[in-house]
Amino acid sequence: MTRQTSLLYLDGVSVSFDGFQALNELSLVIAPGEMRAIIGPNGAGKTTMMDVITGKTRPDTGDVYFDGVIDLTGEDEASIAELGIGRKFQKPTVFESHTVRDNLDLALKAPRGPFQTLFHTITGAETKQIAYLLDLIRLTDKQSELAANLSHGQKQWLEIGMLLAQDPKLLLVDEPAAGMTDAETEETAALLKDIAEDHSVVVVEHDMTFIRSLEVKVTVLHEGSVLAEGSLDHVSADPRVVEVYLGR
Amino acid sequence: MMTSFLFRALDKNAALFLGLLTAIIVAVPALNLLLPPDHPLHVPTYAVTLMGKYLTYALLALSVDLVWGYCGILSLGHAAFFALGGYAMGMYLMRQIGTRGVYGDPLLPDFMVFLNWDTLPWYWYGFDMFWFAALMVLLVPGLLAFIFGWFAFRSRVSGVYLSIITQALTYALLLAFFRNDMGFGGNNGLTDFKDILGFDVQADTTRAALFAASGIALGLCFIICRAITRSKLGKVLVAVRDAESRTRFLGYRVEHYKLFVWTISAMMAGIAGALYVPQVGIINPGEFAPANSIEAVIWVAVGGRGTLVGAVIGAVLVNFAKTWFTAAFPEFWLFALGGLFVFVTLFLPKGIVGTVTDNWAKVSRRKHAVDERPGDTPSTRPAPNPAE
Amino acid sequence: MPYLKSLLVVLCLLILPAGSAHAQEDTESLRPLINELAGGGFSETEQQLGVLAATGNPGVVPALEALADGDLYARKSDGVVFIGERDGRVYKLTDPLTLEPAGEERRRDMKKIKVNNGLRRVIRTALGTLTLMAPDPATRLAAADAMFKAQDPGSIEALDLALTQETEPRVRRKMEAARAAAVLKSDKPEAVKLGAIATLEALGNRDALSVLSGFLPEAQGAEVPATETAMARIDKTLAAWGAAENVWYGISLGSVLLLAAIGLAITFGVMGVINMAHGEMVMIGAYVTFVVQEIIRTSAPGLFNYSLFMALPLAFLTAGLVGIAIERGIIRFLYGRPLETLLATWGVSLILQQAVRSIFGPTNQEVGNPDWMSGAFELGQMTITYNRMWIVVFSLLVFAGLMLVLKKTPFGLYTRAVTQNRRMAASMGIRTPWIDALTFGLGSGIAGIAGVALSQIDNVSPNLGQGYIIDSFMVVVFGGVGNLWGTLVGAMTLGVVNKFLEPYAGAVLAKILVLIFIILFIQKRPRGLFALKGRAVDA
Amino acid sequence: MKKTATGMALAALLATTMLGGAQAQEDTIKVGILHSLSGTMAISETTLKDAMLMLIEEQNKKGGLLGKQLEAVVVDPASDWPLFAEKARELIEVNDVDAVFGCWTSVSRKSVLPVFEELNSLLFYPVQYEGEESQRNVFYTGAAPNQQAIPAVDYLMNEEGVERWVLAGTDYVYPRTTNKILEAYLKAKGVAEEDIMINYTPFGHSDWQTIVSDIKNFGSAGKKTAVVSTINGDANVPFYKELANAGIKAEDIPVVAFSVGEEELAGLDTEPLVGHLAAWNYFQSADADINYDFIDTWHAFTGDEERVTNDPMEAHFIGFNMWVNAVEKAGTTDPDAVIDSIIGVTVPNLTGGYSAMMPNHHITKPVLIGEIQDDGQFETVWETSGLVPGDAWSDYLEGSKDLIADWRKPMSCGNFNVKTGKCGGSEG
Repeated sequence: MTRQTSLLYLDGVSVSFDGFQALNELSLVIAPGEMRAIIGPNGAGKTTMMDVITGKTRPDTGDVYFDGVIDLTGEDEASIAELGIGRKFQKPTVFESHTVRDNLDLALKAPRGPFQTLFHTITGAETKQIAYLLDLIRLTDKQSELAANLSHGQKQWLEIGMLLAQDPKLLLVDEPAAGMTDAETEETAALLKDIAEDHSVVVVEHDMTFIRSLEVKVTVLHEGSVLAEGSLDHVSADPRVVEVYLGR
Repeated sequence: MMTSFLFRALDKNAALFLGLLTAIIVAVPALNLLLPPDHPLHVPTYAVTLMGKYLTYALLALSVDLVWGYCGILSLGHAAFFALGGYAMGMYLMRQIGTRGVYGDPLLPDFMVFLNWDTLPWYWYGFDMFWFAALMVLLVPGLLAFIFGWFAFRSRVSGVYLSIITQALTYALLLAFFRNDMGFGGNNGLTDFKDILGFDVQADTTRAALFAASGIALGLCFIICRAITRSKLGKVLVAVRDAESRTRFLGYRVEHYKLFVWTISAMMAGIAGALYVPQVGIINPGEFAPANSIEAVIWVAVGGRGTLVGAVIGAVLVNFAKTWFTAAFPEFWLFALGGLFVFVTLFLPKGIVGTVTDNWAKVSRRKHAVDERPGDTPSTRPAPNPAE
Repeated sequence: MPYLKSLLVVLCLLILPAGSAHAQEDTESLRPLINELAGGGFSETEQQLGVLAATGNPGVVPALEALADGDLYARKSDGVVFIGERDGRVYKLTDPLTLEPAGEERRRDMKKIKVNNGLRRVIRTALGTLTLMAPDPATRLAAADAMFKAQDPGSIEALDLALTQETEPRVRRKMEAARAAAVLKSDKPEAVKLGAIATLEALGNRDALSVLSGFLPEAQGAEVPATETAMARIDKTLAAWGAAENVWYGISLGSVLLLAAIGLAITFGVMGVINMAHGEMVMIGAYVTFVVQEIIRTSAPGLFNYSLFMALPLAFLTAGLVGIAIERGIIRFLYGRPLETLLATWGVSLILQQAVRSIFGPTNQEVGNPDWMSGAFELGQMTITYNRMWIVVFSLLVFAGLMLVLKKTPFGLYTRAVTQNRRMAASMGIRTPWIDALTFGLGSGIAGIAGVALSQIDNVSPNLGQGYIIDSFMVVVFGGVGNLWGTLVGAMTLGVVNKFLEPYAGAVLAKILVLIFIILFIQKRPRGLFALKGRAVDA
Repeated sequence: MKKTATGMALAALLATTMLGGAQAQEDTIKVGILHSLSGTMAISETTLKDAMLMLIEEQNKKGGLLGKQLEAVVVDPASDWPLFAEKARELIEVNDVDAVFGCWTSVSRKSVLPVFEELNSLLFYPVQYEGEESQRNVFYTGAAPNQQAIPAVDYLMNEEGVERWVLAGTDYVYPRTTNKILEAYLKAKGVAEEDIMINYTPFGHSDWQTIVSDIKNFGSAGKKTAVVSTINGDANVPFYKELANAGIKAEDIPVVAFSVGEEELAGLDTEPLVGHLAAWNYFQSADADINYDFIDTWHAFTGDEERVTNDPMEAHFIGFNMWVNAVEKAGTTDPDAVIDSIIGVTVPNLTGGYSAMMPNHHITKPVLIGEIQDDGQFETVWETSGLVPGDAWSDYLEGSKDLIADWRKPMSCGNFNVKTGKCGGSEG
């Protein structure tokens, strides 16, 4: 696939922190509409890769393109988010002193300038969208609760809901199943698959069962670069992957 | 749009506060001016001025609460904006003295004559006009805050680093204004004011009017703060306070939001300073002292961070305590004040208003056991995560 | 000053033959002359000094020394002169000639024989001449120095004589300089004066420059260009040394900042407590020094030179214990709420200030410099004061010691573990509350020993701490919170920058510029000089 | 509704304390003491509060005033200048005091001036200051520049033969003005521009290495050099410590200070400083019986044999006695009556002479030059032959040389311009 036709295009990206090579000539291409799982041991560079894509960390070298033509290395977090990349953190990060409803309200696609928000009044369409999302993430009866009072799993869901509220083209989801019960994990996988129908999704996860249930192409990262790529069965069979990650 | 914006500001609690404030604004000057001095309900001028001063402090506290309570920016330099507003007003008042200074110079303030200056420095021009001075009261602190904030927030200076450089800012201004070469009267500052808008600053009526003006300014700024914090922008601010990078990844330009409230807050502090100066009769570089900024933060903490009303109550309460202690136990008042701060931190972590409304909310929830309507209720907010 | 001249000559004659056996029997004859000292104004006293010297009797020396020290008194009732020593409301009297005790008198019944700088100069020169050939080289050096400052042509002979016997090169140089300085004031021929100019040029220091520039208006013929060249050369050397001096001043200021900040680097930098009471810990250290010195003064004055060594552990313990008390009593309830520690510690700082004010009073307390911290020595053309030098050394030792504790001891390991991940550390069996208390105690204790050092150069008053708190925070933040090396480099950088700005901008503007520099620097590096990088930072 | 309740309680509390204080007892005469007991100035001002308490106690022992006992009202303005104005107002309006003794810094005095003017009360200000002021309600019992600075410079010039001058001060109004006056004075005496070095430092400056080294350099020009120091309070200790360690001896470069008294020296080992000078109107060492008695009373009052006395204390001693005399003369504590009766009142000072209140509200004083001794005291080495009257308006400043002050009727003016024949800029 060429850069022009890709949705996300990383080529030769390297990042180092005080001598530690977090990403090493990483190259990765995501097609429009694709869902991709990324696995790798701790320190493989998964979060740093997300940081690079979302503008939090600038790569030392390498290209990052979105939608084929937009160079992400020159943009900051806010404009990247506005371009249509949503990100869910490893640790669920929601606005704890806002209600569930307000969390979604804040995430809704709407003008983001201070003066626009200052005079903003909520529209009917927005109310409907919020109701839809609340239903989707199964928090309708908790909508007036403070986000701080949600359970861990509910926070994960709320954060996914907020991601959807942004209506991004690409979702970066970092360990969505961490800390969930088995039942919740299953539901989350189902939800992600739903989402993947009209969004591109990149999922970073440790949980193999979870990855397997997604049934998507898997990329294995190791020491900041791609070690293997393909179906889960394919990469699991790769002896190098087994050695660094699965086997141990 | 504007009406709905303002209307949002007025819920029951805010209306209650504003009603009380209005009552005070009307009652105190009336009791001072209309009743004879020996009447038991007469409010002495001394008390009017004192309460006027408290109100300006309350406005300063309000401005601190707006940035700290809602946006998590801990400013240890807000006294700088307060003092700059004060200096702008002080310069106007100095120019009003005219030939009534001790040297009788029609143009130069006394301290300049006294140090053999022969021309008025350019930055003193225009301050003979009230509208210009009033504009400067807003612009000087506003502009300084804007420039400072523009750089600091863009560079993502945050947490204690920001707090410390705000302290550096006010400290640098303190030293600068102490310099006699700056042309602001050095350590002696600006004093000996005669009149404001043609009225004698010493007259009881002027004092009562200044008191009322402080009250009105406080009320208006309260409404503005309230409108801001209850708008979607206010929600974004709280979002920034609680999870700054999350907000960024949602597509909000955090630096613009911070800059917006920071500048507004600085202008409010400037107004407070401008009202403070004619009431206390002096402005001097001591107002820039970092300790003053810290005190303003303490008022907010005592009253309850992120509640607006709490900031006002905290400022009035702490300053009242200070007035009372310094007269009642001049030798030991610092023990009492220091003890108060420790006590509040340990036992009322949410401040007075936070604690009171918390308990109130608990009681009412037990009583009614119904959900509160959507919208932010400061009462049930968990202790905010500071330093973020 | 004709009297001075005769005095010098007489004293020289008196000392040089080393024979004054006949002196004792004449002492009593001096008494009326000494009593005459109580006559009146300074000019009368100076006149009487000349008369005393003219007797050629060494019996006057104790009286002269006492006069220079301001210890000579006349009894109001009969005008008899005694050496007096203050003891409460009375003076203990000593006979100025026999040096026998002579009872005591109420203070209001005695009149002090006044001495001023002019008289003191006369006496200094006189005593200098007396000791030019003393056995102790240090005394001879001081004597030569006095001669140099007196610039009296009458002293040339005495100096020549002393030079014939002097072997110590240090003293010789000084004597030669003194002779050259005196020559320039004399009516000696041009050639001799040119030689003197060369000697002074070789000396090349500020004193020489002073003598030469004083001579310049009187110089004649070839002396003029010679003096001018010599002055220009000295100026050049001094300018070069001036730069070195500036660096030293910067380091010295930096070491003070380091001392003030290093405790804060622990309590604030490592533990995250915005410790506004930090300055008061420094103050406590300074007051401990004061108390130790007071006790020594009253009970064991001989130990005064060791007072700081005794104060160090005590200051560490006192401030440390106060710190632990604050941590246990207040701060431990506030972990995770760093900004509220600001509020509480501000309250604590008010209380501590007022407590010290109530106990010790609001005024400055006297903390003396031990001998080894007084005075200065010359390094090339730089004057380095001992107290500044020891403070630089001390600050580096404290820094090194702290590094050692944090990096090489189990306590340091635990501290780092607790501050990095409290829960993990607790689950590994580290008693986190203990570590918290001890770490805070350590930071406070270090602030306490900083107070011992700062008491040597600054006021010991309840305001002491307030003077350092802002600077300390600046240093820690500039260096990068949580990084001790940052604190070291930050303190030194700010010190040197300040001192290089000061000559051009003045002290006030220099400080303002440094503050602006910090503000701008933080824009460039929002987490200080030695910021941690990586993804852990924002977590 | 707890919020309202709190608010009401607060308002009630506020009202009761303010009104409650207003009920003055008529059987005592109240004297206000307005000195900082905390903050940066407490270091100097606390002593003055104690001195005032002692004077009032002594007066009460003598039977009080007008048959009534005196009652001291102490407040703490906490080194906060606006608070000075507020506390002054509180003393006068709420506590009904008849006179106030207080303030130290110029700015605190400036801050309270309008209050005393408005409420027509009396302030006795005991500290040496920059002059250029004469206000109807204020009595300046400290030295004006001509009672301190100029005699000191004269002394150095005549007795020590000084030709080169360093004017070092803290950057605020008193040093600025004093140095302006001195500069004009020195130039009038023929001192060249390049022989004068002026240097300002911030408040509480503690690192004096550069400046001391500059002084050394300046002093090595072959001419006798002296330093005239208007360095303020706290900065002095580190300054003198640096001076001593750098080996600058009084015999070589003497330093004469106007703000260093016994109290400041108490924090120093004065052994290496012997011979440096100070100019005051009183030293604890003054040899007069009245002074020995005063010191004894002071020691007995404070219970501390080591407590020193100083010039501002003497100023309060003089000011208090003048007020007492004026009140007795007028037969009332009414401010207007006292303002009229106090002019010309002459009371003993502590140096064995008498001081008189002049029409310009300044007093006559002897000027003493003292040298620091190894016991932390000063030894008077020179004094003016007679008393020097305080000059409200300096003759050496452009703006003020034509001004005089005279509060006797009919002139009653603090800034009368002798050239225009008009009462300067004051109202009316």
